[in-house]
Amino acid sequence: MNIWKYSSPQYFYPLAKKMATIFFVFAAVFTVWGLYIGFFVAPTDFQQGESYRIIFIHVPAAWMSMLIYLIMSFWAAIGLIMNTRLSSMMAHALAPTGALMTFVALWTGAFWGRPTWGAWWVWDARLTSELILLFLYIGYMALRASIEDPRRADRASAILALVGVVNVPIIYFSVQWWNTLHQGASVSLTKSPSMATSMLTGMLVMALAFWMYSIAVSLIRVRRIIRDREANAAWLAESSGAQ
Amino acid sequence: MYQAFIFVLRKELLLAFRQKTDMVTVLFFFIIVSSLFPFAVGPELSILKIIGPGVVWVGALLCSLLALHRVFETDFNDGSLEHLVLSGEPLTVLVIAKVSAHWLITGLPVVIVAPLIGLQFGLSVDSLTILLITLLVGTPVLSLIGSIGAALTLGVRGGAALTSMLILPFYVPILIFGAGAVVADAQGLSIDGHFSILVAMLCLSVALAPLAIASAIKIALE
Amino acid sequence: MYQAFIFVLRKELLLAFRQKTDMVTVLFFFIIVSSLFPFAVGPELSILKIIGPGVVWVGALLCSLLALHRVFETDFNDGSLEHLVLSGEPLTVLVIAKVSAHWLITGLPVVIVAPLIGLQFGLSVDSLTILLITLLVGTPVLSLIGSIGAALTLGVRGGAALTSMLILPFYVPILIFGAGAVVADAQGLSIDGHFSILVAMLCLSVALAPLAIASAIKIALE
Amino acid sequence: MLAVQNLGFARGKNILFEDLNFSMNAGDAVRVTGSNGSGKTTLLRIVSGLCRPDNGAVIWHGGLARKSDSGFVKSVNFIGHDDGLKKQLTAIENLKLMLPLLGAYPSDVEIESALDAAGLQAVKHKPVMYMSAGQKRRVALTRLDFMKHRVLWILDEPFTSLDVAAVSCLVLKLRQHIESGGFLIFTTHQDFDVVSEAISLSLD
Amino acid sequence: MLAVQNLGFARGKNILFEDLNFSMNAGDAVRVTGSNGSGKTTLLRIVSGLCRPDNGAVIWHGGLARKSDSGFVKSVNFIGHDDGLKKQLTAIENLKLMLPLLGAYPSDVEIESALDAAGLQAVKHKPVMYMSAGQKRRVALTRLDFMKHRVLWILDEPFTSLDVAAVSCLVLKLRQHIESGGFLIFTTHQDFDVVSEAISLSLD
Ligand code: HEM
Ligand SMILES: Nc1ncnc2c1ncn2[C@@H]1O[C@H](COP(=O)(O)OP(=O)(O)OP(=O)(O)O)[C@@H](O)[C@H]1O
Ligand SMILES: Nc1ncnc2c1ncn2[C@@H]1O[C@H](COP(=O)(O)OP(=O)(O)OP(=O)(O)O)[C@@H](O)[C@H]1O
Ligand SMILES: [Mg+2]
Ligand SMILES: [Mg+2]
Repeated sequence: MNIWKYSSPQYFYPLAKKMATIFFVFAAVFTVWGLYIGFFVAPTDFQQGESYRIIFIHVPAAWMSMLIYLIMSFWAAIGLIMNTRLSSMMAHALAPTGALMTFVALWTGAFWGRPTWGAWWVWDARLTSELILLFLYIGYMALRASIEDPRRADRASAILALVGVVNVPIIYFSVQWWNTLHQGASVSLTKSPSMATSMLTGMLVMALAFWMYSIAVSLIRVRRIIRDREANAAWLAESSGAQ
Repeated sequence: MYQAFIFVLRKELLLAFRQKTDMVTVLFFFIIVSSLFPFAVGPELSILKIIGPGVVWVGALLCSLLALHRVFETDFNDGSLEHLVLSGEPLTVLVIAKVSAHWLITGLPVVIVAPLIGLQFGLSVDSLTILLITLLVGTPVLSLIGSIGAALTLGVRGGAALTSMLILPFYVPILIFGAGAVVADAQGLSIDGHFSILVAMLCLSVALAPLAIASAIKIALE
Repeated sequence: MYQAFIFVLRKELLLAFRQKTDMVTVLFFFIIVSSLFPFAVGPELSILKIIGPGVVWVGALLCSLLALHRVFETDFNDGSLEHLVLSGEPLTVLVIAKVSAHWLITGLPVVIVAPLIGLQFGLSVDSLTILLITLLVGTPVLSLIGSIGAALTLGVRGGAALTSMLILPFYVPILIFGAGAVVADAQGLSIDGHFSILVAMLCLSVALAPLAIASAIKIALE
Repeated sequence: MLAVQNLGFARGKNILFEDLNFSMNAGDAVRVTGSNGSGKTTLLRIVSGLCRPDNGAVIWHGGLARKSDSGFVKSVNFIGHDDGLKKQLTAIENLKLMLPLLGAYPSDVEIESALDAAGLQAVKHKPVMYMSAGQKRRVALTRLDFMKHRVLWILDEPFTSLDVAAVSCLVLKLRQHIESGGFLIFTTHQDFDVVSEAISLSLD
Repeated sequence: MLAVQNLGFARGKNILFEDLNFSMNAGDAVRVTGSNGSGKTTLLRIVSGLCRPDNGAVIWHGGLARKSDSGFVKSVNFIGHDDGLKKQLTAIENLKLMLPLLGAYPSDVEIESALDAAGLQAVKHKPVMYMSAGQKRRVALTRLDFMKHRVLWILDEPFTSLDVAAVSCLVLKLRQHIESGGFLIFTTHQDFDVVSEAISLSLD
């Protein structure tokens, strides 16, 4: 079997449907498991009390927001350079999920900041750069939406996405580069984790759940985009006729 | 190549000179925006001193933004952008010429006038010097990044508002470090960090923005 | 006549909507511009409170200004201004429709969102109310006076710079009285003076601006 | 019933025309000819009332055309070099929002069928900016179908960008307009046999 | 030496052309014909390298035209619907600042005499925005006098707005270009006898 054939929308379209279903199931399982650990297994924090449990949403969402941006830019770049339609569609499909994740990270962060810092919002480097990330996602989608020709939209928005990549390391390293209110990295590959194992497990499981959800939703969205853009392709008429 | 650069720059400057509105309006706007605050805030020097650098920087940013749509839009509409692409000269060089013209028209005048405005806000000579230097380093970055946005939105329905929506996220860090340097210095902190970041942004955008702009233009013409 | 008004207004709004320079985008722009100041000035609420009204007003002005060139310029270039003049309907009425559209697109959204922005700057409920009212009275004046400038700069040859310089000073009093009212109130002073001046400006410009604009357009087309 | 009397106009030192006289009745066509820059467009804009002449006057049904009670403005249908289309709007939207101002209130169906007749079925729902030069011109000219009530048609190079089919279609429309008692003033550099009995007015 | 191979291009669902093939040698002229919206402008833009085709390629002297070492871009002289003139600048300034980019460095005297020859003595010092439609087009076409070194002329409806004198003057220029071994691709809806032996390429 030649796996490259799946880089053509025609073969990817049916595959995406099967994969999306699988990932949705995984997402549901991990969410239940993660939330169970988060709310019933993990101990109460001695400093912050119960409010810290926001971490189980906040951190995975924040991770995903950056990661999705990187993946989106990757696909956009591939689409720009190699002129492959499917990659651009992937980038297109990822943007709304990325924006959602960013929004969730901001929102839960603000929600968390109220009890811990005493303010919903401070102009701190990490918070600011994360907000900029949201604007980048919105800008990406707005640019796409205002260009009629999808191929032009692919290329123009790819450039925007690539220009915006500089923001991601800024978000990630902002806590190291500047003295900020925000917490530094507590999960790292080199150092042993500084938090309770159950907390860590919960966070990681939730992160997996977010992964699965993002993949599943993006696949669904890719299918819709394929359907819109390849509307006149013969194979689509056949496959929808067969279903 | 060098010749092509000179010719594009000359054409842009001649055009701007003919269409005096642009230059004068930009400068006028800058002066008005920054003079508004002493009115709104009252004459208390202690407060003016604090907001001064920020106001000057926001003014500079808005000037850059306001004139952005001129950089490529008219060229796009009247067909001369096609000439640039088809001239056979490296498009990045021509793009740099156009962006330089934008900076000379919107950035340089602001840099020159800024110390005067700063005086209005009671900034010290030290602060003024730092303000001047950060503006000198920062405004070209504004022109470069802004031009990316302008090129990306060519022929797109969104217009000026979409352009600003795309580039303002990138403008914010420049603003923060530019204005921040002056404030930090006034508080006796070291500004090496601010400054090196500004310079890094300048280098990065000088190196990458022309490429991004050139590809955006080619895409717009397709 | 009334029908003509409605059709022009509808066309303008549809266009704005198509061009996505619709309310949402203008709003976005306004929000970002006014969020720039906290970046530039720093997060201290005591200072933000003082500059808040000025910032909101500058934002409102910018939104108005950014969209000004769209009021007549595209119509002039694509020949539809000629249709308006030759329609046989009173040109002042059509002009009022166009200016109303400009206000609905750039002024009204700003007025609606301004209180939220004001909250960011820690303004009190009293201040917010006054801010809202001054904006409600002041932004139509911005649209009307700005449109005079836009119409005058349509056909004029060398003196384009001169005309824009004539218009910008009219914006300044509006800004000063608009933002000043909020500050004065916060300091416990009476704002009747500010307010009556704003209302007077509104009445005057509603009465005179359409005439001025209509004649400016006719001159531009000759 | 349209008379132009002693018309004179100069652009700076360049006198475009002096003491220009002509008159036309219902059913007449006037073709203005002249080399590039001879003042055809300017003359058409003066007659339609967009420009004021330096000397002379345009007389409509015995009265001065520029008087507001002459009813002249509401009789003019002017299409110039620029077609007055909004590039973000579709052909349908453009017509729907432009025609009422000119006193025509066609239904959507009428507009669509007029566009179909102009050969624009495929693109009538596209924003005008994505149309070819000739398609744009066709959209602008579709307006003529609804301008029976404005009898004085003033068309500045209407045939520009049109292909052969569209040209003959337009010629037909113009002939019909004249036969039904309309007035027509137009310019063109090409030699179409628009109206054989058209009065020729040379500005050279 | 210019060959177009299996060119295909679609605007959305509208397939403009598929498997288009033609080739031309030095001294050849190709006239692209077709109704409004058939894709003439698009084809010209693809050949000149402004647009990327969906399929197929443009071959120049045996190599891919879009490769940067093919020297193709420096051989193209494209004049489209829009003339690329800056309306605030005079005719002279426009040419003086545009030509060097295209590899021609004429002196002021040469530019002025070329403009005079195009019948623009009276207006050459005026900003282009105060010119008539035909005068603008003449200014844009004056460029051709300095484009001997760019052998592939791609002209999209060059005759638009020109009066009879200007048309025959342009026809002459085009013939000369071909006779001196140039390439010419053009479109026009009018039937001028530009080059009798022009290869006709229909897109309908
Ligand atoms: C709107 C406000 C906030 C934003 C935009 C935000 C943003 C982020 C981002 C982008 C990350 C991931 C960075 C990384 O992996 O290193 C993150 C992680 C984290 N955030 Fe926030 N945050 C906000 C508020 C808060 C608050 C109030 C707290 C708690 C006091 C908090 C605690 C954490 C923790 C513990 C992590 C995990 C760090 C790690 O383990 O690497 N955040 N946040
Ligand atoms: N930017 C664009 N986006 C989408 N569609 C376009 C665009 N430009 C042109 N088209 C469509 O492509 C088709 C071909 O356009 P093109 O301009 O090539 O036609 P043409 O043959 O030059 O016509 P004309 O004789 O009117 O100049 C038209 O149907 C048009 O609607
Ligand atoms: N706005 C203006 N200001 C100054 N001069 C102008 C203006 N418009 C036109 N002219 C000049 O007036 C003269 C006549 O222009 P007009 O547009 O009427 O010519 P035309 O006969 O329509 O030419 P064409 O055949 O090229 O369309 C030209 O010489 C032109 O330079
Ligand atoms: Mg003319
Ligand atoms: Mg064409």
